[in-house]
Amino acid sequence: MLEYIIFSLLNSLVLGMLLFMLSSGLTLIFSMMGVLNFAHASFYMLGAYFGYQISTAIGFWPALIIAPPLVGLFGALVERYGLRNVHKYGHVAELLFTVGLAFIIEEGVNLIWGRNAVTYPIPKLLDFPIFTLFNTEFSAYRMFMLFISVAIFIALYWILTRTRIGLIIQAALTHPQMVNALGHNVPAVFMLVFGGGSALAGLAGVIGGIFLVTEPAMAATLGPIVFVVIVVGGMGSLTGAFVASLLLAAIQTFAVGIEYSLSDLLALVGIRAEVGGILKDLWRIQLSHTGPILPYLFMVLILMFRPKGLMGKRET
Amino acid sequence: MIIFLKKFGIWLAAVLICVVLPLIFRSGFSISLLSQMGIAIIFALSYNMLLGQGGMLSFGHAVYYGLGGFLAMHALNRIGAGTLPIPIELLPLVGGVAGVLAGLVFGWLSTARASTTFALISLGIGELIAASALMLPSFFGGEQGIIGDRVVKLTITGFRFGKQIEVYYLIAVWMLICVALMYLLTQTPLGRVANAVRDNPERAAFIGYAPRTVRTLQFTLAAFFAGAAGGLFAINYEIITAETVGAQASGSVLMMTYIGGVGHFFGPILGAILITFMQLSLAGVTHAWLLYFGLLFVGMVMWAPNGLSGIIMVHEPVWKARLMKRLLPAYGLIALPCLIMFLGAMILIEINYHLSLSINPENPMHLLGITFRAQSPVAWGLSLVMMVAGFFFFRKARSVVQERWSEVSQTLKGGLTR
Amino acid sequence: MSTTALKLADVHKSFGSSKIINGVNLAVAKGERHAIIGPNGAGKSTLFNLISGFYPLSAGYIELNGHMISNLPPHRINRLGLSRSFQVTNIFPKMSVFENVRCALLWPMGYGYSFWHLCDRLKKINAKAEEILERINLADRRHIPAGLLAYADQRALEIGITIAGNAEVILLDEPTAGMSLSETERAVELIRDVTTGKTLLVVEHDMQVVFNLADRISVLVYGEIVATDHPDKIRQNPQVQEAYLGKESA
Amino acid sequence: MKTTLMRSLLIIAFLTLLSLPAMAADTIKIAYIDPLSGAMAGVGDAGYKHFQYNAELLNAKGGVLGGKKFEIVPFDNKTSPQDSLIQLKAAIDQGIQIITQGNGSSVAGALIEAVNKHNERNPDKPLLFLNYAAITPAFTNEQCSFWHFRFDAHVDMKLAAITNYIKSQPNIKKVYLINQDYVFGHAVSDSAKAMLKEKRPDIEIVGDTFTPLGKVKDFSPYVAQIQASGADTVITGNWGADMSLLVKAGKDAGLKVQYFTFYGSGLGAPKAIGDAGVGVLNSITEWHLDLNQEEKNKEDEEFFLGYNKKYSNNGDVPYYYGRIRTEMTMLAAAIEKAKSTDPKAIAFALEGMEYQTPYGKVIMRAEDHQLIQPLYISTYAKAGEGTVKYDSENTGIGFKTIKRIEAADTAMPTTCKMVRPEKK
Repeated sequence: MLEYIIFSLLNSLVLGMLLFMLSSGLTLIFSMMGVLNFAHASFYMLGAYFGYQISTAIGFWPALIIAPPLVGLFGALVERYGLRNVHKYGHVAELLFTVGLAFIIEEGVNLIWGRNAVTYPIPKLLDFPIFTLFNTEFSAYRMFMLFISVAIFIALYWILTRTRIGLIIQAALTHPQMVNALGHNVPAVFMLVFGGGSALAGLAGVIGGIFLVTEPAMAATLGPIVFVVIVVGGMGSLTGAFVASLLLAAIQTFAVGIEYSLSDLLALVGIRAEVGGILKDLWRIQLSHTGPILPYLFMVLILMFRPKGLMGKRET
Repeated sequence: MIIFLKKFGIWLAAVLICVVLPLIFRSGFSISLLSQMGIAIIFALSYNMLLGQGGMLSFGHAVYYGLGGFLAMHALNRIGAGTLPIPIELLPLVGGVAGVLAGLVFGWLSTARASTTFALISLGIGELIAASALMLPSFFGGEQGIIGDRVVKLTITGFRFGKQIEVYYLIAVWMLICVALMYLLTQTPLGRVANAVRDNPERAAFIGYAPRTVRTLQFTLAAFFAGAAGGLFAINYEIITAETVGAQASGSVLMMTYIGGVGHFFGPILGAILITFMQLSLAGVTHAWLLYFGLLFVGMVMWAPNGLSGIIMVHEPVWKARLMKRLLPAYGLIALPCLIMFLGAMILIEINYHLSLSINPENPMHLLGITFRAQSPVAWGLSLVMMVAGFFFFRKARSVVQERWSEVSQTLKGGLTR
Repeated sequence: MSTTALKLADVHKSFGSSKIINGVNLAVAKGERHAIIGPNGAGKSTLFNLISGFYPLSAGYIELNGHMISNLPPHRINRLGLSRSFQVTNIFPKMSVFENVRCALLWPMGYGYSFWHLCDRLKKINAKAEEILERINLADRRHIPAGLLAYADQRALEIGITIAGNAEVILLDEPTAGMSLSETERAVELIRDVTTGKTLLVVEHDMQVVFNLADRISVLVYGEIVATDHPDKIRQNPQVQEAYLGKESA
Repeated sequence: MKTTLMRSLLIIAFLTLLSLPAMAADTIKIAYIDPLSGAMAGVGDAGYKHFQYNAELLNAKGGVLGGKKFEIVPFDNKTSPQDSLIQLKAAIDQGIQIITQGNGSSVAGALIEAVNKHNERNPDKPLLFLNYAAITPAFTNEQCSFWHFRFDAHVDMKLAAITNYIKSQPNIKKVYLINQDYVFGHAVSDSAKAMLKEKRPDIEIVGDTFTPLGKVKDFSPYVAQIQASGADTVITGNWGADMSLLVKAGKDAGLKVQYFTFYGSGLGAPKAIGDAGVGVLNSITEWHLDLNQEEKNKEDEEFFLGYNKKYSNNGDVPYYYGRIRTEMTMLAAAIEKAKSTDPKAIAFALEGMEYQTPYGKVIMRAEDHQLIQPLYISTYAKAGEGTVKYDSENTGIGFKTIKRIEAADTAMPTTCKMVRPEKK
């Protein structure tokens, strides 16, 4: 049991930090520009495919350095030549633009890399178990992921609190009009944030593509969960995104282990109902099956009852 | 007579078109396509009750469509078994009732705010329903869905609905009824106040309306029509699966509505016809249809945010002022580079699809009656040159069009003040 | 209390730790035209938002014609006979001018959330809307989307929407802000015309307008009312001159 | 703004022009209704090429009935039942009477119903449905149809084969079941439990978990559970990412179990799983690409290489569906036997037909139209050693048979009550 808890904690940390890398960019983009970027997970996918392509050519380590800026550049171009033109039609149009973009990126990935998963293996240098506790191994690659994401977290924190551009971004998070009034070049800041957020997503892709599967559906599976993270964490709050990432990862990880269903619960209080039809299905569902859909439930409830999120300052 | 025609002419024309179309396009495929278009028109218009008229961007409208379809399918099976005395022609109402019930509950829960909050809640509810559809097989039938047989004894018209053409006419009648009802709804106090809430919910509260109640009612009514469309779906296909409540169906209706244009009542009708056609016909022609579809959508968002109907309606005053002849030459001028640019892009896309999905990339490919090798540098070069040159002349031509437009609008304004 | 249309008793409002409204007492009699003046940041708009139910009160209560309205949602307060305009123009921009006015008539004239009546058949409402359009001089532009009107016309339309429902108590938030001199004159005329027989509470910066329009004036400074009196008396009140008018007249 | 409208109109105009179908008199058209665009296009495309290749080989030998050639006509159904029904209409419009499909039991179920209804309503122009991969047992049990023939072993047959193998392995003691939370996954779980209980009552089922379909990103929590349960064997019906992620997470955690799966040996799985599957991932199929080496079947090797050369995109998507060859050659044989291309005649000819494949005799059981064929359990192995000559999807990984299950041993009883039309 102890073994299970320790490894579940570690695993939820790894997944949580990966989610944070994705959601930090998204929450910055959303709170500054008001754009709910549906293509964010597509940038993550592009990161994975770029990483795969570069690492088959010249190796994983160069890919780790080159791929994220490439994705960031792509993101900046999208902002400059796409999103900015749509801005004048309002938020709905911007949102739909990103929906369409996600669509095109997925089809483009299908076209270039094929419909099936690609072989994107763990780099040789990291392909060993770093420690074994009880009977379970913890792979060096997971440790590496943890290391990278913590480094990114620290770097992000430093940039946002210690640099000039960081302070402008922070100001823009809470008072978007203020920044404009202060005479800063807001479009440039937007492009920077969009590109930076995309680059972060790209980095998450480069390392996440190995950890998970690099396939055209990877954006669609991860996309909605990132929204859940920023909603639960609260719009515009990086700390919120951080907490929510870890929280959601932990929920998903630990719910797996709880094999109780509604009927078990009822049996606990002495009710043993013989039911049929749809009730029987409901009765049968164990908490462990619901792990990955719990976040959506969580999101809907938060939006209904606490639209600020856990740590947000503004309503969505 | 003339007044009557002016008022109801468009409806008469619609009826006429619905009657005549299957007589012209007689193949089984065309009639299936037309049937699906009818269903899609109801669905898209009901979606526009949210997005266009109520300002609610939903990512989960298929929930009501699908639930309507499932309930209708269960009802159909009961009708077939003789335990439910409802004539099959009224089955869409069963779907509608399912839509209303679900819409009332989920509508109330999600309409406290519009905009992004609403959009995200609808996304979440959509995901939840789609996920539970697979987890609750006794209602949703699991992966295989629920099947039924529409040939039942209980009918009021005497048709057996074994033939697709009979089903088509049933769908057409329901489609016309629903379109008329939805049109009339826009003319009612609720319809108008929904517009007011869309434009300015704070202000709407100070003319006596609770924005949430308005949204919930509008949402519920939209869910009714979505459910009715789902009911027709059940009759038409005699099978309904969990995918009808899923994200893809929700996304598809969003695209139909947006491409058609949310600003005018008839916009979603155009969108539903076009997108259904693309989904069902284009897919048989090119593997790349999804990409064309995505490009079309993004193109519309970027350059024609009011959709097809917006493009058409912009010309209404010009047409009335008999100024079209001034615009047409400029349009002709811009059409050519567009055509070239599009051809270039199409060649490039088709080459790539040929390389990735054809039987054998080495085989020559056929495009527009020309046969060539996909690897040929000529084809690549040509397509690139066409795209670049097309873009270049497109920009030139665009300024001509803009010039003409400003001339025409000057004249129009002059006409107004005179 | 039948002569008091609107009564505020010890109303408080604070956002976090900052107290914006600090114990306001005010009684506006039926048929009175009452103005609230005060320097920027005194809390005038906040006070309006409290009365109209936009914000919940922190303490105190508000009565409208003897009904307790504190902490009711805006639409309920509106239905009890209070209507307001906004400082920033607040109309329905995509709808036509006529539609803007007609929508404001639907609830008061009893059509509620009806989806079984057709608006074009509601002859009474349409006639009333036409009448209001005539009064606010927008009849000739009735089919234009409201968002495309000139600024002064949008303000006029907003007043039209505000009075359309025949509410007894009208709140106007800086109705002439941003207007030229001649436009202001016309607006004052319009306001005087449409609020005849009604209770009016107005926030206004333009002192000319205030003294022209108001029967009584309250001065709000730092969330407190320092004086309430007839315009002439307010002009002379030393406290007021010091707090507010002093700067202006200087 | 205008440009977009134009562009869309042009797209339609041009692409409609491109779609003029060619009609040839002496061909037997087979409608291939499977996904050819979107996420599942890779799988559908591979199947299409398989059919195309087999049709070509048959045509090269002179076709059937003295020169009639086969033509495969693809229809894109996007794995959607309703799209499939519309595509079916399109196929009927083209006069096609034989259809084949495999991806998605929902689609197959819809098609069986649609074919039944069509044949009932149009008895003079019936349709024949050859199913090559939809393996819900119901299709040859309670839902069986005279017009439907299945060339793949269904879920219970495959599970019976797996459990038979487990029966012969005394060192397997603790089995963990992990499946996707939908009808198919539950069917796998239920059948596996019942069969294990019957065949090896001493085996302990240490876990029976369901994962949401296609929603899990990190399987390590599940792996931790499997680890904690002490299982030595995992039976899973998971496919796609749900299988690859499971195996990869297991490798990451050093989980030492044997996996038994249905879809491990092709269609992208080798690529996604890679080395993580070597020696642990076992799949049950009727064919795999190193079988020709193991059984020293030169003819099959040539068959495999012929496909590879022409259709596999340089080995990226190698031959996978052994049963498509069986389907096509049996169809040809049935047409010869019936001396007719009439679907009803073909159906009667197919019923009970025995046929010699490169790896043994198969029989199309008359009572339920289920093909009974030998099955193989094979495991991931590094290519280049022993009989593992060819690798899958350029991964350097091939397959090694660990057990061949004879056709007769895979047969399961059926509840089908076949309703046949009158044989004229």
